[in-house]
Amino acid sequence: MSSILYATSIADLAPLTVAIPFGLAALLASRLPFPFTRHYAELVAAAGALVVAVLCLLLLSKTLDSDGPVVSRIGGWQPRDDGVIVGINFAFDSLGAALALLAAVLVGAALVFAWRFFEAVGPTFHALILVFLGALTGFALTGDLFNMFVFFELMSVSAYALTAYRIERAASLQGALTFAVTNSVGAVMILFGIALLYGRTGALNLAQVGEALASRPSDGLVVTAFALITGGFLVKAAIVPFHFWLADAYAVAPTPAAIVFTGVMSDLGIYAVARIYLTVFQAPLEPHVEGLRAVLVGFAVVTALLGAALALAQNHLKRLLAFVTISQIGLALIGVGLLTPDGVAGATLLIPADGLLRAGLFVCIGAILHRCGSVYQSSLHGRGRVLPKVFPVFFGAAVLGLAALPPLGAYPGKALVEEAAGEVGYGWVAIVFVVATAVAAAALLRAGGRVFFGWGAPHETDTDPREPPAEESELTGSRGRVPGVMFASAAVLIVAGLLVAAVPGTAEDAQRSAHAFADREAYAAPVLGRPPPPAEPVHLLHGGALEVVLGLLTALGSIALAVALLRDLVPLPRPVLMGFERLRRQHSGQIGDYVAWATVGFALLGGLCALAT
Amino acid sequence: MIAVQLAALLVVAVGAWATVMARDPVRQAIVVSLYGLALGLLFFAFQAPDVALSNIVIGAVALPTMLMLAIAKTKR
Amino acid sequence: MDEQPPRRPGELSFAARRRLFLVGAAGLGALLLWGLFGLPDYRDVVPLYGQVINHSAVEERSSTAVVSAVNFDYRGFDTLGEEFILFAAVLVLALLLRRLSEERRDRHEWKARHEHTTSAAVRLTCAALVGPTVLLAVYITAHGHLTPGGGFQGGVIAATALLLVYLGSDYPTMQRLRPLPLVETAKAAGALAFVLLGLAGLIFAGAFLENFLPLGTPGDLVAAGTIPLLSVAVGLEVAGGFVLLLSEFLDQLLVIRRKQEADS
Amino acid sequence: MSVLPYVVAVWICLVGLYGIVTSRHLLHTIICVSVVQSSTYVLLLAVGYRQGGVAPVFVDIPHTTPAVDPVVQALTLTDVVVGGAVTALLLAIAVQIEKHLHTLDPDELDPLRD
Repeated sequence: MSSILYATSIADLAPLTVAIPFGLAALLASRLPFPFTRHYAELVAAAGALVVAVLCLLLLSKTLDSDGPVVSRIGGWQPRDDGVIVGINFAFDSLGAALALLAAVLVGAALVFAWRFFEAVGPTFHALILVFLGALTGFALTGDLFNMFVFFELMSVSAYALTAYRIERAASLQGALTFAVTNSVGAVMILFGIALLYGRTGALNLAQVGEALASRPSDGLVVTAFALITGGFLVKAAIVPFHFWLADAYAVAPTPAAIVFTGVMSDLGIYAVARIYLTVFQAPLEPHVEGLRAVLVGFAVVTALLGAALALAQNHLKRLLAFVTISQIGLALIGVGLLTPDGVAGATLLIPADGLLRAGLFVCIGAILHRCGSVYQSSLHGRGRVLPKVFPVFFGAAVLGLAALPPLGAYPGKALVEEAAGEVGYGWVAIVFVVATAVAAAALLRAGGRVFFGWGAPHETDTDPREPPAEESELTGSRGRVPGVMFASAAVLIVAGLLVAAVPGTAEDAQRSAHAFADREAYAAPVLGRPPPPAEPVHLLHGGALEVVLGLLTALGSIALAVALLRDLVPLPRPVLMGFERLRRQHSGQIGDYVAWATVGFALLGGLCALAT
Repeated sequence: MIAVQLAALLVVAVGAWATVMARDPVRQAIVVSLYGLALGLLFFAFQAPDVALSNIVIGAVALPTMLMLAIAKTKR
Repeated sequence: MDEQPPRRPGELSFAARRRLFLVGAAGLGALLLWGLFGLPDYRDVVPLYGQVINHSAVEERSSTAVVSAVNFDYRGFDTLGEEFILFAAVLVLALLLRRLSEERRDRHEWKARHEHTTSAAVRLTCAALVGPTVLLAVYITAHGHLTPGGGFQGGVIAATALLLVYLGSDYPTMQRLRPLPLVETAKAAGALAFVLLGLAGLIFAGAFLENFLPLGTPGDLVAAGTIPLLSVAVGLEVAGGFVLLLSEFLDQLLVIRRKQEADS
Repeated sequence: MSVLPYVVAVWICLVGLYGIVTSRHLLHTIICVSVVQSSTYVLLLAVGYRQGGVAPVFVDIPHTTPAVDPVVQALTLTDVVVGGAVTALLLAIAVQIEKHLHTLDPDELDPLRD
């Protein structure tokens, strides 16, 4: 019996990253006669996010110091002598801890933004976002297959709830409904995959399942389980053709919720794909890795390009940013889909940088909505001039960061993924990166130019003929100025996003972490109570001149493209435009359409995986 | 026992189909309640009394009730 | 009927959507069956995890109902997550409930009227069943570690007692029996109790959700360490949660019915 | 015969999906979602079933008696409650949508309409 006071390891405290937000949420919702007026609720929630962030930081430093994952055995259940795990473990390395930290930081930023959030409806919003935080950290840290599913569902349910939070708006409710139905279908597929793995291996612990699968070659069951679980997580990550729900939901979610959605929730889907493949399926599927790489990178490339192209066609600013999110998650999936440690390292750098910058852009749009009462480019033309001059600067910096201007923002991650791709003969994905990033950034720059400076022709609504409805600001109080909390959250998010991957040493840490992350046996040993295998030396990549050139090319290309678009210098032949319009129309908001496409997606993913093995 | 399981499986398979095909929500509320009951019986046959009990209280009672009330509220 | 035109040019028509789905479903079905046929014959052997638990749960946890031991001890953390799924869902429903306050104001006029919508026989039966139902709920919750059942089932059964009250009496009576703020507090208290029991495990035994109480003898009512306590916490949360779920729907229904009567 | 439960689970899942895809009423859609979810209950319990096994409740029997898998039952139990909560939430959202738009026909809902 050891007590918390002389606990040997910070690892024992890891479940607190879930328990503390949950406990505070229950307290906030209890309606007990505490003085839970708005400010108390806000303080309690902010304190919760802060404590979780500090805990995650401690856990992260712990993982960086130790070889192999940090294991926290919930319920105190130690592995049996025969290697059977009867309890649930948290087992995470620095990537998981970093994502949990990112979640806590983004929730903190969302709470700062929400400091003067629209009409206080009691402490419900704060309780919900705390539950959401607990779900995100739990999902990032857990080492158990079914527990992953539970936190996936919790993450989803609290996200539907947050999306539907503005129940006075029908669009919010519809977005929440499509979100919920599509993601529930994804969750069912994950559960089918889990049932298959459990039937085969008699285990739910990731390390133990991986160990059991390693003993025999892959067969139909293994391939199907891989396709179902991966597909389920790709629904959350919104990879084409599972992506339809995302634009509907992110466009209507309240800004503080959208910050967290775009910053970390989508990325967790990609993280889960990496975790599951590397820990569970790596051994049996290793002989077929080239085929699977082709499948995953194929899905990712289509997503990256389609998302970027559709971003160009959006009038609604939040929808635009939603499609940029889809495109960039596709890029992150390219890194993970290479199924090499270096590819994962690149994605690791890409995910927080892009996530923080997109979150910062959502704050900027929140500020525009607050001051101008609209999020439609067509009706905002030049009206963004009333905003303080620092907002165009924020906006431009964030977009250039997304456009991978060396050495900032997404650049280190992009360079690393390109280099990792070159190592396995996928050097051509660099072109995809340049095109997708430049197009997405150009869409954002064009929007910024129109809104903040009134550039380009006004009243251009041909891309989205629907009549823009009037929008209410999400904030109470005067609309005459932008509240300080918006400056603060935008500045923090964008500066953090620009610098997070660029800090010297981060790229090396990411590579070392990714190599540890990808080593199945090094992960399994501490979980199953065995001595760790000797660590293999990591050959570090340092990026070359080519990546810098490509980075500059992307950033300049996006500016050039934005200018050309604003001046109508991009002539597209009519059939292309027609086809494009047809594609855009598929995002109809019809749940049946979305589920039909998701079904096709699962069949396609499974069929291609079957062909590849 | 095997015969009971077989029968329950077939009833459940038909029940799922009937639930989906009941396009009128009021009729669907009744069918889904029966479907929940059939699932509960199947779970008893699978030696899972805990699950059977919760599926009957949730799937066969609480859910159809909420559906009926939702229908009543949305009928004009 | 099936050949409706798409509502905007370029979108899938009903028939096209169905064709798309059928193609996908054929592939998905084949995939699922391909995977499932790789499972070992389900009649032969229980998966390893289940075997180990079945062999050791009674001795290790003094709980004769092994499923409860899994839910509240071995895999108690899953249950924590599941509790908060319900918690989040009900929070939103409470939000919806409060938004209707303006509609609720009408109720003052008819609050005092006790009117019956069901026949006397039904009312009598339902009223007579309320007591046994609540008793059953308490029994099932308290015996979670002994026999099938536990906090989930007991909680939902307790909540359905509310339906019986509604059918067996009238709305004002139900309202009196169901002070919503108190129900919300009970629900949150259940969720909080689960977290606090987990923290107590961390403090007194060294790991979150670890058992820190004496285990007692298998088969006794007071046994199995924290399992019955967690079961009661879950029961409280589930009961509160489902009462709120049902209330939300019932309230709006009654508001609408009153309006219709007022109109006619 | 021994694969029948699996086939039934797949059948339930696909039938439910078909219902969602062809649905013309949101309440119907939501019940179809709960049907899809119920396919996992059948699958999980079938995976943990053992011929001749008793329920994992050792009240009057020694705990060495062959019993079916308790773990899948615990998982299914969790799943049932999760499914119930999600369905209730979806029903409430649908009711609110009807309040705003006076329709529950998915074809008449537009993601950007207010």
